[in-house]
Amino acid sequence: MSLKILDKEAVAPLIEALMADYRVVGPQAKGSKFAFDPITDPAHLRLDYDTTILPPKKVFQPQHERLATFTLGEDPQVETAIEVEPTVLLGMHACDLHALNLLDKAFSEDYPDAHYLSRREMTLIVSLECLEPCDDESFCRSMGTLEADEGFDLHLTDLGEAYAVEIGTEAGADLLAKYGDVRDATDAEASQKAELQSSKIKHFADRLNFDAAELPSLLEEAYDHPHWEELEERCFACGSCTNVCPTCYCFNVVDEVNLALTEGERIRHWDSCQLAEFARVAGGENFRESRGARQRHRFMRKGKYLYERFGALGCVGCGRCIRTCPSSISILKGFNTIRASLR
Amino acid sequence: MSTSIYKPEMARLGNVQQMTATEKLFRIELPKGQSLGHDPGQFVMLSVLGVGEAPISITSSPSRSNGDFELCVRKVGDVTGALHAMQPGDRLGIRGPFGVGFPMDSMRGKDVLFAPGGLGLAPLRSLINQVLDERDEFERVIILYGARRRSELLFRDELNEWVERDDVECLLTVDCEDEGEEWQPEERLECNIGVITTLFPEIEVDAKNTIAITCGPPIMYHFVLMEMLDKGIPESNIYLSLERRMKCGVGKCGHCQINSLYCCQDGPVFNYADIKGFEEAL
Amino acid sequence: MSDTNGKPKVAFFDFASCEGCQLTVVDSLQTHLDLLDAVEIVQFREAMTEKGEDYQIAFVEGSCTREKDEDRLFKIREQADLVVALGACAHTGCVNALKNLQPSLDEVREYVYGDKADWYDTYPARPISAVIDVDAVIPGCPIDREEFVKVVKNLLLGKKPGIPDYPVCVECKLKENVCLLLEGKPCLGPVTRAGCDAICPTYGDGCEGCRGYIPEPNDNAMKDVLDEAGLTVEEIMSRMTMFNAYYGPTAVTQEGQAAE
Amino acid sequence: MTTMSVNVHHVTRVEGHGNIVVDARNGDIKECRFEVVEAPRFFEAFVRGRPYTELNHITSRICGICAVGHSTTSAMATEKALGVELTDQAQLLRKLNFHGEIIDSHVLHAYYLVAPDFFGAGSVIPLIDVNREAVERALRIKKLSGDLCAMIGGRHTHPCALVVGGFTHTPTEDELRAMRERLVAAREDMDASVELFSSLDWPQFERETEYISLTKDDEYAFVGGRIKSSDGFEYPVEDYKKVTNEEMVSFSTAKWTRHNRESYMVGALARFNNNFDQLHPKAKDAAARLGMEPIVTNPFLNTGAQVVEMVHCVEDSIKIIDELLERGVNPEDPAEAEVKAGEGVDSCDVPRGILFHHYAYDDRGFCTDANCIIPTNQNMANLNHDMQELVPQIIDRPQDEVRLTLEMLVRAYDPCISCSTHVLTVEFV
Ligand SMILES: Cc1cc2nc3c(=O)[nH]c(=O)nc-3n(C[C@H](O)[C@H](O)[C@H](O)COP(=O)(O)OP(=O)(O)OC[C@H]3O[C@@H](n4cnc5c(N)ncnc54)[C@H](O)[C@@H]3O)c2cc1C
Ligand code: SF4
Ligand code: SF4
Ligand code: SF4
Repeated sequence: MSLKILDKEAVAPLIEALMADYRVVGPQAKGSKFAFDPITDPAHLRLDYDTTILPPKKVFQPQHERLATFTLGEDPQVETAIEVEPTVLLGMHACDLHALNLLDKAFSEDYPDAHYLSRREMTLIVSLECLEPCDDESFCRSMGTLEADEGFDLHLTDLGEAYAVEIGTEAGADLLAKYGDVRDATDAEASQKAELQSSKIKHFADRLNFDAAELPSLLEEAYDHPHWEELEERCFACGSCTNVCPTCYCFNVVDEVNLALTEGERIRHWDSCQLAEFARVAGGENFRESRGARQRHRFMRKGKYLYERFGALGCVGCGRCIRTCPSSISILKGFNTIRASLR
Repeated sequence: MSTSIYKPEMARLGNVQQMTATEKLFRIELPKGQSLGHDPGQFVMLSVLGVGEAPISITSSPSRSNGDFELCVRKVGDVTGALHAMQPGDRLGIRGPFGVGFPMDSMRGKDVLFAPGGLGLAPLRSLINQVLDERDEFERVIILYGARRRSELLFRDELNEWVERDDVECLLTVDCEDEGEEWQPEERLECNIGVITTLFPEIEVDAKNTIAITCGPPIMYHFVLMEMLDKGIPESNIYLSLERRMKCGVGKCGHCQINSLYCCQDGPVFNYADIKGFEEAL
Repeated sequence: MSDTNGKPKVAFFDFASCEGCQLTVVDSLQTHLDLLDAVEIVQFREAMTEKGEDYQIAFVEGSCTREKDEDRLFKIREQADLVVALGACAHTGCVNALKNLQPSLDEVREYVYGDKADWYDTYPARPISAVIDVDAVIPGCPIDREEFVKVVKNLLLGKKPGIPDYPVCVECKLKENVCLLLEGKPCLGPVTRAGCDAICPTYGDGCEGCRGYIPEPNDNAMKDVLDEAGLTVEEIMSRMTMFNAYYGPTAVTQEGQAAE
Repeated sequence: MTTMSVNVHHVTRVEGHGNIVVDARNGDIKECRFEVVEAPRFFEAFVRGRPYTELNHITSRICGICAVGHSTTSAMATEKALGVELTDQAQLLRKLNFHGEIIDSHVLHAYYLVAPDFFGAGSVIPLIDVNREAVERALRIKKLSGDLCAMIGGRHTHPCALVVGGFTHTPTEDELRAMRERLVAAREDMDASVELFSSLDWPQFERETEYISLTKDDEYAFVGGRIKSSDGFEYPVEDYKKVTNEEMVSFSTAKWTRHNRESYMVGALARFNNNFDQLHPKAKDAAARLGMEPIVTNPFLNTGAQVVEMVHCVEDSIKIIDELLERGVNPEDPAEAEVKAGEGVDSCDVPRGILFHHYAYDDRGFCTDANCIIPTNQNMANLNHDMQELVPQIIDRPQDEVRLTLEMLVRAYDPCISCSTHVLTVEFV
């Protein structure tokens, strides 16, 4: 399909039009940072955002989500609750797109998760080409997630006055046809876009001191590495690193009832392997007792376990966990430290 | 895309039997006489609506199912506490069966050694009874069972039956006798005093031809594994059933992860050779 | 737990406190008027004249600050099946325990009451768990309305109260707040027990630790982080004792002081 | 010969503990006093050694009902000590927040604590059966005022965003607009409240006394101002000790104060009497409907004055929001304090009356001395004098009625006794 051009002036009207039929979610300012939130005013959209506090996974797996409702009493009944709205998700960066592809695998393999997948199916993704690193903490180039090659319906590249729009799916093409005021790209615009894309790599530093493909085998050797003890000293076990990670999807499920104890809801909440009680079982046994062991588990999931399961690394190099950690723990430095000491 | 893997089937609680001070045996009937269709070693996610869900091993064996199944549950917290307060006829939610059960096929034609400790008998009972119902398929059947006290021995009638049977070698032990508890002679099972490992010297095994299976609290299976290995049983002939926190049962929630493995999907029954290197497993 | 009409009888008591937690209970009626259908309140001095001595659940607000408080606490313990510490004063001693940090309690009395100091009986402020066994706590200064209602429901269901063991940062992140520490503002969120829905950071004010610390707080890392936020050693010590003076200037001494 | 002794231990439905001890033999009153037996908490002593940033959050914990009042007054005293200037926006938000607390506290007092007496109900809970509409209205007003406080300070009880220099959080214009709509809608509830309270049969009792409050030139004073006495005195707040000469009485943990006469009254009625002219016209209307015209000398009508102030605060809140919206609301950080040695006093007229906080700081910004003078303390002597005069007038009535009338008098004063457990005059260096 051919490349389209969307003038920047046409963005607000496009969003306005979309808002009539969809929940439109996009990056907006939140204090000094940014967050993906439903757009109430097109002027609030900030496609120039650096990164968001939480990744867009919350659109597909909300922080708190109803899985079922039930009645109590003599003959209790359960109803599945699937909370989904037609949504357009605007402005996803490539790293987050890679992460989403991984979540898709996690939620569809073996036992497909209807809650996640329904939202996924009802959401159109309009991603955005990263031409510059979002900030100093990201290392997408090293993790091979700098390019958005699949998973989007539409993909935008900033040409200055306008966006070049790549069409990824038929649904994307339909959306554009129905709501967008676009035209075909000229040859000049097409080559400008190609040029931007091919030359951008020089702006991105390769911050991992080795090939990311080495990670699974490197971490295999690093199970008893002293680095975990160092993290033991510094980590708070606050779970921020996993909550902000676009590929973390662990959860807890709890029942909530009304005061009359006649009905209730089963709610899924985000959970974190960093929290002390995550792996504790009845009787008090905790299979990941120390903060260091829990940090090791996080590193292993990012660099090894998810790869073994899904064929893609669990870290996309977005840098969020590094930015957010109150103790300035950096997974990137961690990988580099381990590698330097072992190989 | 509207059936949720998290939606429990509402089942009916049948007979409830108090087994010890803290354990009860629950018979559960699925609607419309459906059968659970499980393998020994698998588990269900049991819901008490309003309280929550917990993974529980199916303790009855498929060979003895009349459409219903049994769970043996210790009261330790919210869900198990609420279950213990329920009456026959009450409704509870069931999802499953989930997980990988015991390797019946690789056990056929071999000697089998079962060494459960305490509540670890619950999942193993499903397998033991299945084996006994197909007794001809197996060579020797050895059961070594230990509990902390005599009053904590589970399934006493069946233990008695196994002790009595000529084609089963069943030895029992308790860590120590209950204080001030008098037992009627007919209830009084023949028991060794001491931890479960004290039973191992009592038996001879044909190590290479034996499949050994254990389940119990971590401190117990640690030592049991050492005994099994001491007897020369090959690592790949040893299986254990593990317990982890679980919130979904279907490999998503992450709680039960043991290094790279998910206890709910890759287990709960594991081959020792596959997990012996995993610090988080043992 | 319940008597013939099926509703458990509950009573509220107060000791040294600002009574803000009891008020929060009253405020919870704005959104949960059905609380009154779920339990029968037989004693609540702040809100009602009626006084019943037959109750199963006692909610106790306030710290124990003098010997004569102890007898009242013993009586409550004797009558109630469940004693719930309501709010920080009862849970950790709250700011009342700041007086314990003063060099001399006699001087403290004199400073406030002058030559009449002798009329005022006092000893170091303590959480009620230092005097009687407590079955559950609802942390916070003041308690969180929704958490109070949640605990009541859990007790009605026979469950554990359900107070989180994890730190405030969890709730703060899930709300997608901009982290204050990243903006160089002090915050005790990483070591403080969650359950308040991170209300202070949400409103731009660093956590002051009013809910007490999590079971294994990383004390040293907290001090390092506050140091980086520009606090002096005295300011760090002060921050860490503001609501937790009873336990001294280290979060670790509170270990084992689990909510449940 | 009548021998009668009324001893009501722990008067209920007041915030704190108090005992009434009336001992009348042969018509003589042996003892008649309101005791404060609340466990003393020693705030002034233990804030010494704490950094200035903590002071208003610690002293907020003096009282759960007037937390905004303590927090605001404390922050203002610290700001004076350290020379911090607030922006106009922050000043407006402080006032708005304060109105929220006045409404909240007054609705709690008038509806939950006083009204049950008139309906023969032991509390607001059985009142639901007697007058559900009134209870629901009270809950609605309380929710509105609580939400108003929370919108600015984060929560009503112990506001987190209220700090030295202003606020750590700014409400959005959308939030302010939504709040304005709710305040406008609340006029109906205000009207119904005036209706309800003007229908009540207040006990007949008059005793003239001195009324002390804050006053300002341009508005009905709550946040800051000068001290004003109905006996014709005015002082800057720094001279608060001229008014509050405190004395200790053996049976009470609260201290008593006196000024021109043997006692004075503070609170809604004192403000009403001193600053009536500055009330919003709608509030003056309400006063007329309640049959109140200054100077009102029946202390039971303190509750009436509270209803009038509720109306005033709803109207003035709408006005403040309009002003904020007109100026445009910008998120702003609190004004920075320059850490230095200093001393500061300031005052607010909180729901129960005039409140003073007075601090001294060392050059690191740590508190070295503190004094807080709380309204309930100031009322304590006046309440006791009222009782001395009221008891002979009603002593012939049945004992239960005497007891109830005295309890009602105590409640009319709205004594916030947890805060009243205080204090000594301190020499500042
Ligand atoms: C595959 C599998 C099979 C199982 N089979 C059986 C079986 O056949 N029979 C059986 O009885 N059990 C079995 N279990 C164990 C059972 O799942 C647990 O006992 C059950 O989940 C407990 O749930 P609960 O809600 O009753 O307890 P919870 O309320 O979750 O608490 C249980 C206990 O855990 C501890 N605990 C929980 N949370 C905390 C915390 N935050 N801090 C400190 N301690 C805490 C406490 O000691 C508490 O009493 C099995 C588990 C697995 C994984
Ligand atoms: S964010 Fe940092 S401190 Fe918190 S759990 Fe992760 S690594 Fe530990
Ligand atoms: S591990 Fe950190 S850098 Fe990697 S994807 Fe997760 S949050 Fe981003
Ligand atoms: S603001 Fe405080 S509570 Fe929130 S994430 Fe940062 S440190 Fe944690």
